[in-house]
Amino acid sequence: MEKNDLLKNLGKFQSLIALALMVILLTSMTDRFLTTDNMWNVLRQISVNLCISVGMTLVILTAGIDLSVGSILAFSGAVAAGLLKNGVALQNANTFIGFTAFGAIVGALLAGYTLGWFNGLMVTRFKVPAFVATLAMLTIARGFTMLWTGGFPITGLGETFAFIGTGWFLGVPMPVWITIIIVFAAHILTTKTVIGRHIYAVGGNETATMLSGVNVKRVKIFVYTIAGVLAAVGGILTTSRLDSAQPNAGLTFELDAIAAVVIGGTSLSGGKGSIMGTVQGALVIGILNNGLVLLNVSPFWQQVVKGLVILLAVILDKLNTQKTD
Amino acid sequence: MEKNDLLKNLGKFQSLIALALMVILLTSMTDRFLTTDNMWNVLRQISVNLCISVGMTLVILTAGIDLSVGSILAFSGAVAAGLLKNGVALQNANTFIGFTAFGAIVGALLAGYTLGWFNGLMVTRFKVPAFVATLAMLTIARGFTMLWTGGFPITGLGETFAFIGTGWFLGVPMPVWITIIIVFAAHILTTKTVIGRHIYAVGGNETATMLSGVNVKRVKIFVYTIAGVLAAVGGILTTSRLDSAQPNAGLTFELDAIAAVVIGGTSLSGGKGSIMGTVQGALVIGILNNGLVLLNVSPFWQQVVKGLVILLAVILDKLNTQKTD
Amino acid sequence: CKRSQEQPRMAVIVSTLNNPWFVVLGETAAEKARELGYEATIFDSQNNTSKEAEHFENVIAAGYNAILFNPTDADGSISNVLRAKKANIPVFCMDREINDKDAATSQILSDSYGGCVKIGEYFVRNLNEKGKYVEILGLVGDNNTWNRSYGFHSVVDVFPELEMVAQQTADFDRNKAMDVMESILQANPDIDAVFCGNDAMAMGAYQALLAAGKSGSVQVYGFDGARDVIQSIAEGKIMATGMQYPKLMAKKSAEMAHRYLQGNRDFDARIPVAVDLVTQENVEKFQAFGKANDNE
Amino acid sequence: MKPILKIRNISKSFHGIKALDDVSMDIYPGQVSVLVGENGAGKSTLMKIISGVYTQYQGHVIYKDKAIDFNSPKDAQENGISIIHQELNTIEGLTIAENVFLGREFRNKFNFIHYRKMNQATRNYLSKIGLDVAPANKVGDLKVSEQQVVEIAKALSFDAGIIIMDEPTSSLTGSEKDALFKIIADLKSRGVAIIYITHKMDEIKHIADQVIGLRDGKMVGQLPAKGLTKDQIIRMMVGRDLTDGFKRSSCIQDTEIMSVHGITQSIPGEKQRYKMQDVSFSLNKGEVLGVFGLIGAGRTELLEALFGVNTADLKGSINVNGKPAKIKHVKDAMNAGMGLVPEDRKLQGLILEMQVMENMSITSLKNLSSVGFIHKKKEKSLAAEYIHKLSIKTPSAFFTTQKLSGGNQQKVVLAKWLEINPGVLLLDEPTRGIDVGAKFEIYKLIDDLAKQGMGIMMVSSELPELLSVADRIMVMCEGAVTAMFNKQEATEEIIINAALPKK
Ligand SMILES: Nc1ncnc2c1ncn2[C@@H]1O[C@H](COP(=O)(O)OP(=O)(O)OP(=O)(O)O)[C@@H](O)[C@H]1O
Ligand SMILES: Nc1ncnc2c1ncn2[C@@H]1O[C@H](COP(=O)(O)OP(=O)(O)OP(=O)(O)O)[C@@H](O)[C@H]1O
Ligand SMILES: [Mg+2]
Ligand SMILES: [Mg+2]
Repeated sequence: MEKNDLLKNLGKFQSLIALALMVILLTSMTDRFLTTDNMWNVLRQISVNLCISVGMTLVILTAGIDLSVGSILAFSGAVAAGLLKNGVALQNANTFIGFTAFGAIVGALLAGYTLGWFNGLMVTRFKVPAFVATLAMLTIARGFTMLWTGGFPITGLGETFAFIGTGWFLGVPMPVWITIIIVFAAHILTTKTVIGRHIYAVGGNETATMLSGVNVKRVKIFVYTIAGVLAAVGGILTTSRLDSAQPNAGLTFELDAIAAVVIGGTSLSGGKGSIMGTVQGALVIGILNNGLVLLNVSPFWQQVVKGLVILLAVILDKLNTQKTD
Repeated sequence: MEKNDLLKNLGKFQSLIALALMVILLTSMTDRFLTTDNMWNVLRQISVNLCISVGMTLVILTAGIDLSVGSILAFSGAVAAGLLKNGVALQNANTFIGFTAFGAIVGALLAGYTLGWFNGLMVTRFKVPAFVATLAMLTIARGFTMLWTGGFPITGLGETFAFIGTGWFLGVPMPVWITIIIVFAAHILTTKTVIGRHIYAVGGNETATMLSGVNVKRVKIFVYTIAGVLAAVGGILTTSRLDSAQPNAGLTFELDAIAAVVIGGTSLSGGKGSIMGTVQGALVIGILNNGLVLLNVSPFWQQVVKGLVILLAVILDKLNTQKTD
Repeated sequence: CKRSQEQPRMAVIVSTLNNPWFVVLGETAAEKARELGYEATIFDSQNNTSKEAEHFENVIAAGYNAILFNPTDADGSISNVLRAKKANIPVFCMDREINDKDAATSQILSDSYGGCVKIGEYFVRNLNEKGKYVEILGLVGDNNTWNRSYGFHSVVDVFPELEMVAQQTADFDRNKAMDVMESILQANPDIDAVFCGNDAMAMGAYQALLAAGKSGSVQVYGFDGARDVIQSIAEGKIMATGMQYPKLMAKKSAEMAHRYLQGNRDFDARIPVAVDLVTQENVEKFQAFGKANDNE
Repeated sequence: MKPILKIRNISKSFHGIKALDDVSMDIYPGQVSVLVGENGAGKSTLMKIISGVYTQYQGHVIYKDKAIDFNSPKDAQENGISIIHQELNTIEGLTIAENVFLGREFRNKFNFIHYRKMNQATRNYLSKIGLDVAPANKVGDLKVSEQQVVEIAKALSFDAGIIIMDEPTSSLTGSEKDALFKIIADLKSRGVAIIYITHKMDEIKHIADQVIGLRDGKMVGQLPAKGLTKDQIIRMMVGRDLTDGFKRSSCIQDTEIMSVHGITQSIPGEKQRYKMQDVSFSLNKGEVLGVFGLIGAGRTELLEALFGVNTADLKGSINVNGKPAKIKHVKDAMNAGMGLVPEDRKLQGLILEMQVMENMSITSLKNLSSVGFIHKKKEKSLAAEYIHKLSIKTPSAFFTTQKLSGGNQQKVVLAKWLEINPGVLLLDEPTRGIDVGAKFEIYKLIDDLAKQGMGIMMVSSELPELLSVADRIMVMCEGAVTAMFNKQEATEEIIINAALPKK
């Protein structure tokens, strides 16, 4: 039974053909591609996008969208760096609170949590279309980042904090560990838990879900909050990897994340898709970026090729699912 | 009868409250806001966004989306500038074709037409989700722009061409004339013509429309093509105004355009909305940008304020329509 | 591996290709490298430090021999350079510095701050130490924006009668600068000068002034040394700009990398390249992105 | 006997329009209370109040002697009131078991969903209704009728004291219907109160213990079913008498309007299995050809193929007006002189957010426009003409179609096809979900059209309706035509016999 499920899931994998084609092509074109080093490379590089894309998948499964993830990433990263480097000075109380790496991380996650929750609140309580609510948050959180950093990067964050983004553990890079854990947790969440089912239900038919006594608003607030928290994880990873919080971090990351989700076969109209699909989508994008560099494609052509490959991946996928349908 | 229609339309205007509030606030805060000069200013500044937003409205009315408008704008602008400045040298035939301003404009419009049509083709014939198809085009057209310009601006385009973006005619700036004509034409198109009715029908219920003998694919290709052409108009205006085609022109313009459409009350799920609503949406954004600069709000705070105002505009609108419903 | 049989390779990692100045920097570096017998590839970091980090990883994985590097950020890029160093790949910084003395093999730097000090001095002189002016900043999250702004203000702020009536951003973009300038002119019709953080914005501001019929009465200052600004200075439209030498820096760093790969290890950690003030008086000595006599 | 549920003076309005006006009634345990009334009478609205969907209303609901004030559907469920809504409320992406237990999933000790237990429980409910499908199947893979059965299973799974069924049989097959009635009998015997909404006479006769009538949001009576005549029930529903049964006399002309030869279409990807197999028939002017079959027999597929909706791998030939018609798209069918009133008026027939007028004119915009511009005046007068002709109840031609009652919506769909004056009209379940009064009007309309010489093909799952309206009845089973009866020789028995699969 369990094994069967796994096989069925494999069969459902959306962009597997595109992925396989790309790997075969690249391996035959350069011997630099299929090396252990380069594989870690690709995985490390997609880790941030994948963190965000997991949150995005949940949001899109409820038929929503989150354009603010890039800005939330920047803000949370800046919060972590700022707390770690400068602490918080309460001028009235004349006290100063210093932060450990752990404290700073908690602070960043809380920042992501709060902004994500605010997105959810706008979408549910105030019925602002998700596109607009999160577009507004895209600007607001970017503004917060600028205000918090004064427009300057915050750097020099110390060894402990750097370990998260650059360290290795049991032969695997830390960001890859973290992403694996997140992907695994999200996979369990979507396939085995009640809230996971409710996420699909809301996206599949909101009215019917509401009529079944599910608290639709709670589900929606949940996914936007998680998306915020995962954007914060992405922010922490980025900041740690660069040993620096960049005020301009995460620009246009939302498009990459949405692309990963959609290439992975999750429908923008909600209710259909999977975390594992998104993993493949992120891999397609990551391998594409890596491969174009390895093959020495000129940066201007890279954009054209990237667009065409994305189109192709989706068209291949359509042809494939049409046949098996 | 006709007058009645107009009144009813006025009543339907979505963001009128937000607009009125903003005008009142700004007028009371600075006497520089409500001057003739500044009004022309605002209108001239929104003209490009409005051109694009009109095309975006048509696409969104069919329940689609077009993320590629900014890139198409850049490419068409570059095409116009390149043709005008350098002509086309056919090396094999050993001939050189020079272009007049008119020829260059036609070339740019053709470029927008072709890319827009390609978007439509992907969406209809290959059933690629609009989001993905136009996201791919966003990258592809940007790549084309870079390839065409080599990454350098093309400048020095001459008086005739500059007139389109900077000239005045009968006391009204040329870009405003052009935008007025486009808005008017699109308003007529959506309210009085057969294809306009079909656009709403496709967005309202695609199956029912198809079963009524409407060629749904043709309608969709039409809107994406028009969106491409209008993006090209935006590109021509921008290029002419700056006397220069910038390879990075139009970055993130798609978000501004979608914001204008949505603030103007057009539903992202299609079938509901109006060109006049979009005009208001563009005005909200334009006046906001203008007001923040007039008040010399710090760039850091501008983003936060902009996001909050957009949220507020949409929430106000919701409250308003709930009451009148 | 058996790379040694093949042509040696240099990577040119540039902060952005969305700005012609950097295109010149990147392409000149690549050309020079090719001239010296290397295979050369340009990487576009899109002003994004994490993108840049990816490029470094890929470049290291692909086994390049040297990196000619234009960093996105003085601090944020350090970790990337250190990674290359660990992999024994020499890195030569061009134009922008990184705040670490030992990470890069050498840094050939354009002195933005110093250049803007010169502009500030010229600015003060031209305005006779008094008047109203506007500053248009680049990207607020970019440290070049602030280097330039601070250099300028370090001089100008000394004069109390020079009043900055507006300070706005235009993201180094010509179109945004034009829009912003148009609106600023509404609020402040009586300004005397505009200082812009780069030449694209200077052209945008000029375009707005031209449309408002104020191009004769308001002085425009830019920074970079781009083609149309040099030409505009010659035509008397723009007052001055700071000439940075992207071609010079690019060639120098390629040559240094070449020497390094031939076994030379004797490099200065920092090689500053002064920014020259280009004014209507001396403009004939300059061309786009370099000196007039600098023909390769 | 003591009522289990007392409804007292309930009123409810939508945007100022009263949907319910001072309604009171009593519901008893162990009884089936059938609620009847025209489309838009307020039946569903009342049920939504009882089941916690609408929380804003005037009046009281007293359940087991306690005034209740539900805040959500969940509240109602937990208090023992469950409902099968009129619209399908299944979620296609979830499995059957997940649908049945949505919102109250079983959990195992890790707090994960206990699929084994949930599937087991679901299997029990399904087998009760005689649906033999694995509970782990996706609901989206089921036929509509099976999805309806899932909804019934879900309602049963609450072990509720009151079960509300809002037109549960509108898409059920004969055997599924029988199973449902058996379950209802069983529930009655266990003291469960059932509120049952239907427009179908035979069902009322079959299961009702009491009949409650609603009209325009007001009560018109609450009577025991025993001794109630059909006429009385109809009067309760529509407020006037309808002559018993609909009778029409043949007006078939001699000229053939359409003939179909050897229509065959294989299921995509499977060359050996067919949606339709060698379907041939002819249709004369003025003739009404009824098409009967069990659900899934391929009737909709046939109409859609004739109409150019799905023509991939389609073989066979179609002649209209004596000329061979090459139909690849809907437009071709329209040009050949055909019109199709589809099965699901909300999903396929109407653009609900558009005006009545706009829905009516969408097929004929070409004639209503010059150089692409719509003549609003012509459009409006044409709409007014058909609103009058078909006596559509709408405040104006500009009214949003969504807000019309089902019967009137169906008339709008009819109008849009009549406007192009087709020679052949294809009707797919034209009276589904429509009240008796409106049904009669549609029958009359069909009769009128036939008299004008139109050829009509009418698919229906209701045999009595076909027997009274059709001139001939074609029976389909598994994509093939199994029999063709003239009106005179047709009886319910032989038709059903022909419709049943032979294995
Ligand atoms: N959500 C709503 N908003 C506005 N009006 C509504 C809404 N729901 C129902 N109505 C109106 O309330 C009235 C009663 O509708 P209801 O659905 O209860 O009728 P019904 O008796 O169930 O009809 P049917 O037999 O067609 O199912 C109708 O006029 C309908 O248009
Ligand atoms: N696209 C498809 N692919 C495969 N099988 C299909 C497809 N569409 C329909 N079928 C099957 O073909 C058969 C005929 O379906 P159809 O909808 O025509 O039946 P029907 O007699 O009209 O029943 P109903 O009353 O439910 O409309 C059904 O068994 C259905 O499941
Ligand atoms: Mg009802
Ligand atoms: Mg059918």
